[in-house]
Amino acid sequence: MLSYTEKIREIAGRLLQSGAVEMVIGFRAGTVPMMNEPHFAKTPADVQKLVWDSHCGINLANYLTDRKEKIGVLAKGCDSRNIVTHIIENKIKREQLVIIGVPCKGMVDKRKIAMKAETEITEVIEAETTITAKGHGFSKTFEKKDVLQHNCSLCIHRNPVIHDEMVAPPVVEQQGVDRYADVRSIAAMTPEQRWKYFEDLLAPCIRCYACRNACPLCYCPTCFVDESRPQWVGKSLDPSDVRTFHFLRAYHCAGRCTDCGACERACPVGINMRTFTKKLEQDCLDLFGWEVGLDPEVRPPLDVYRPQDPNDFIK
Amino acid sequence: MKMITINKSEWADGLQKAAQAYRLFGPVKEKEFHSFKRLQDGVLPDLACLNTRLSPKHLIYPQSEVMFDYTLDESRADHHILKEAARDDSPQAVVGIRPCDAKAFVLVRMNFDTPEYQDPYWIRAYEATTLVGLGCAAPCSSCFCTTAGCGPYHEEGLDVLLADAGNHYLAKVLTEKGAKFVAAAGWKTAAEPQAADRTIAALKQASESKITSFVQTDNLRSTETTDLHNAAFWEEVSFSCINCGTCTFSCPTCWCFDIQDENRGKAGVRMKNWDSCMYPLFTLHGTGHNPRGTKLHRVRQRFMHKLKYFVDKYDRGIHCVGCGRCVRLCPVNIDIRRVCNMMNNFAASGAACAIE
Amino acid sequence: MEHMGIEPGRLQFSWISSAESTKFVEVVTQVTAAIKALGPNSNFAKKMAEVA
Amino acid sequence: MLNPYLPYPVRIDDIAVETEDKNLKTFKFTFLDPGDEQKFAYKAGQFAELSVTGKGEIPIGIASSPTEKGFVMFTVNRVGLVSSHMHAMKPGDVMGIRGPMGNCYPWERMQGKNVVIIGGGFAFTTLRSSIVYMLHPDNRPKFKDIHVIYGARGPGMLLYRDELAEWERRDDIHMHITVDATTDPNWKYNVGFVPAITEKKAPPAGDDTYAIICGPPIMIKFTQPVLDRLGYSHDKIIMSLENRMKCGIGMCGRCNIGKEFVCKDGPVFTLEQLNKTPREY
Repeated sequence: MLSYTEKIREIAGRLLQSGAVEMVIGFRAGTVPMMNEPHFAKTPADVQKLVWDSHCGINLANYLTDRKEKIGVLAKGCDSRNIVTHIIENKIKREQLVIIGVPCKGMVDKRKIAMKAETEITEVIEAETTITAKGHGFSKTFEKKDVLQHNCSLCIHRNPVIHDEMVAPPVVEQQGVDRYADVRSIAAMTPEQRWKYFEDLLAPCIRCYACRNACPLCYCPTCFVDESRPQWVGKSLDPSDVRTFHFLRAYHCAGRCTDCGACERACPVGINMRTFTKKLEQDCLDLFGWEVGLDPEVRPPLDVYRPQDPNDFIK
Repeated sequence: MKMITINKSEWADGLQKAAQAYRLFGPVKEKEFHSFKRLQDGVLPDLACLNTRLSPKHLIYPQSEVMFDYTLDESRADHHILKEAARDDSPQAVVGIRPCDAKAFVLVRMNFDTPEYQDPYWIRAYEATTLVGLGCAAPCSSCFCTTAGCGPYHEEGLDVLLADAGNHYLAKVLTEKGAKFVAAAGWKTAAEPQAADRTIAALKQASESKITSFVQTDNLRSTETTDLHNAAFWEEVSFSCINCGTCTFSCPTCWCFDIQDENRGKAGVRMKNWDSCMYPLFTLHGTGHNPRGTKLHRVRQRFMHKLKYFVDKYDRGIHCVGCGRCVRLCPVNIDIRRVCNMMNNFAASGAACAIE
Repeated sequence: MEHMGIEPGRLQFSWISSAESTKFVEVVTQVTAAIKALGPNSNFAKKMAEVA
Repeated sequence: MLNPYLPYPVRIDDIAVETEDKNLKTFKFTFLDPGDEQKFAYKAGQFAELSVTGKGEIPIGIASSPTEKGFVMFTVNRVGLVSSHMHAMKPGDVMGIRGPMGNCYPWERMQGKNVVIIGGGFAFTTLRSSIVYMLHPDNRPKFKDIHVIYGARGPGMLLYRDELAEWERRDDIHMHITVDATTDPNWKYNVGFVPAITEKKAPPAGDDTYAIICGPPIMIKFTQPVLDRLGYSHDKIIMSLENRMKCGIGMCGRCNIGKEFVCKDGPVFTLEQLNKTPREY
């Protein structure tokens, strides 16, 4: 994936110069290890700042919502599926976009690496399949596949599903991935155990809403937690309010979530909130045979009525 | 100023004694991260931690705090009248707080303790708190305290400064509160002041030399507020922001809050909750007009407040202690060090333009 | 909801036309009986005193 | 330590509907503890937080004048959660008032000067307070000519109509009431927007003349160039701002314009001051 950078700059430069787009949205090198910053390029100097490596985890579809200009945007598999969802939901027009597809091998989970390091990581060096983390008097090399973001390790859509340009030939998709092991392990619990499990999961939440705001799907002008008339959810850290926020947010993403992992990646206190969305994703697959964001012509199952929709839950 | 030697063998015992007079708090590891928690039943603060993920500001300024309670039951004589809620202002001590986080309270105090008004909640909690700080021997790569008006052995705001000198701690007792705490812990071996000072100075120097990141702030004061406000770079700075509250909630110096009533049946409370200038709702008028309606406005407000308005209002430096939390936690890597230097350089380039 | 630890049966769905008043009464009676049998759900009740 | 967040309990004495759209009501309050009235000593131009128990607080300009004793008065526009709830309340209900807050109009500086009051819509509340204050027999000699330019969308949208009529009849105050448009054949005052009427009726600028402007942003935007053309200097143009507020005492952090808090350092600023701060209001 490291070789992508040159190609990305080449494509971005060309698109800007030809006037095909007014800006190209990608990443520039971050100021701390294992972080890159979303960045827009409008000039040749900006283009030279664009980079690509295993730390481009933020979902760039988030930056397209309601924009009016013509935009070139880098898109991994998950980003491209969110772009499809954006197009279906009229948050951007297909004609406005030049989608620069980036075949993805998975993004690295900085929390996983940090936990395996003995001290603060001050530098990370990436090779094709490995990643080396260095700190004060410390250096350790990991196989990338062992330190991927959890969602990336389960991903079966690494190649962009929609694109106008590609920075490299498609990568081989993962086969035979067990995507719902976590959902099954929760299903095996009693209701009390589950309640406790989610209580522990959400205990550190500070309601900063990084998960919500990192999510390309969360674009409502006023989120239900911010409504004051009526006020649906209390504003304190009361556990029932925190939980109400998290599971309602998950419901709002049902049939729309691409499991891009932006929510977990953004969380400052390390909550794995995909534990909520994963269940809904599995239900959509089981009940409707639905996988989100593969086709801009098909609306999601909770958005349409079909006579064959399952209705066993209705008494 | 007294200097005390605390042999590490006396440490646990002393804290146990202090726990009889104080509610003790300190850094404790939970799952992956450290946070400041109540030290129950002889649990020791984990002083090896590189600083906690979130700041300890909640110990004085909880994220959610009940101010008043009331009844809406009209059969009661005092219906609809607010009454002060019960609270615990018994002495508490924060053991192992870093100098940056302690200095942050000094800055926040300027907001809550003013000549005209005093916030009784913050002030009572602050007055009940003794800050027993640990000099920071291993600053992180994102720490920039030395150029943010602070430092790894900075004393301002602390009641006791501890320095780890191998088999013992040197405790520099800085205030009356600190003296009381040391007495309650029963630590009384006086250290030879000059030798102790030399040891601390050496540790301080060693630590400061490990700090590799800096901000420049010298031009901020002299720059015109409106020029800085209108600078072109804000679009580029704010582009990646997702408008979450991570930076402000993790920041030890951010103090903004909201006031909310919450009812349950006929009873209810009025409370203060942390709020964030990153949220659109923060400044939204009832009419729908929002003076800071875009993320550019809001990102600019955060940095301008910390690095310009505060500088102008109090003339006490920037409203930042260089703890680096926002740098480490921002989901999209917006870096205050970079922005601070841009603002400072803008000042310099602005001056250059004026000469031309 | 069950995934998160709400007991099975606490959330029920029925399809009732605005003309089916008898069915509405039946369903409401049945659901309230079923929920009462489960007892109060304390999980989602706010514990106000704990706010501090 | 005094708790600045604790409101004085008050009882609603009287509620009057002000405008034909019924969105503005004037509330007259009396303090449950008469001692609180002394503590709530205020000046014209200040505001207070009205506290509805169980709903929250809203910052509202004080419409009564310090010269009026035994009650305080506020005119509230129905916009949000708290104000809507207030509109459903009845005389006798108990709520709270916290304040007074903010600075006031610069009465010291305006002594011996001409005062031009320019107001629009429902922002006339603290201007009513100011006019009543200045017209009080103890205070009237302290000021030279007083002009009032006040406009609303239509005759039914003017606040305090009885008092306006009474002031029209006096000869120690020059009233220039206007409406944007009207079909009322009996309307005997001006028709036109406030900036246009200001251009025609405002007295000439000079060292002895201060203008106080308070109104919707659009009115301010177009009135300011008029005052510039008339030669008013920016240190003689006084404006009262509004921003979302919670604490009212300069602590909660949201209402700032630059380093100034609208709630504590304002809401009254001269245009000269505002020119030096970011326009975030």
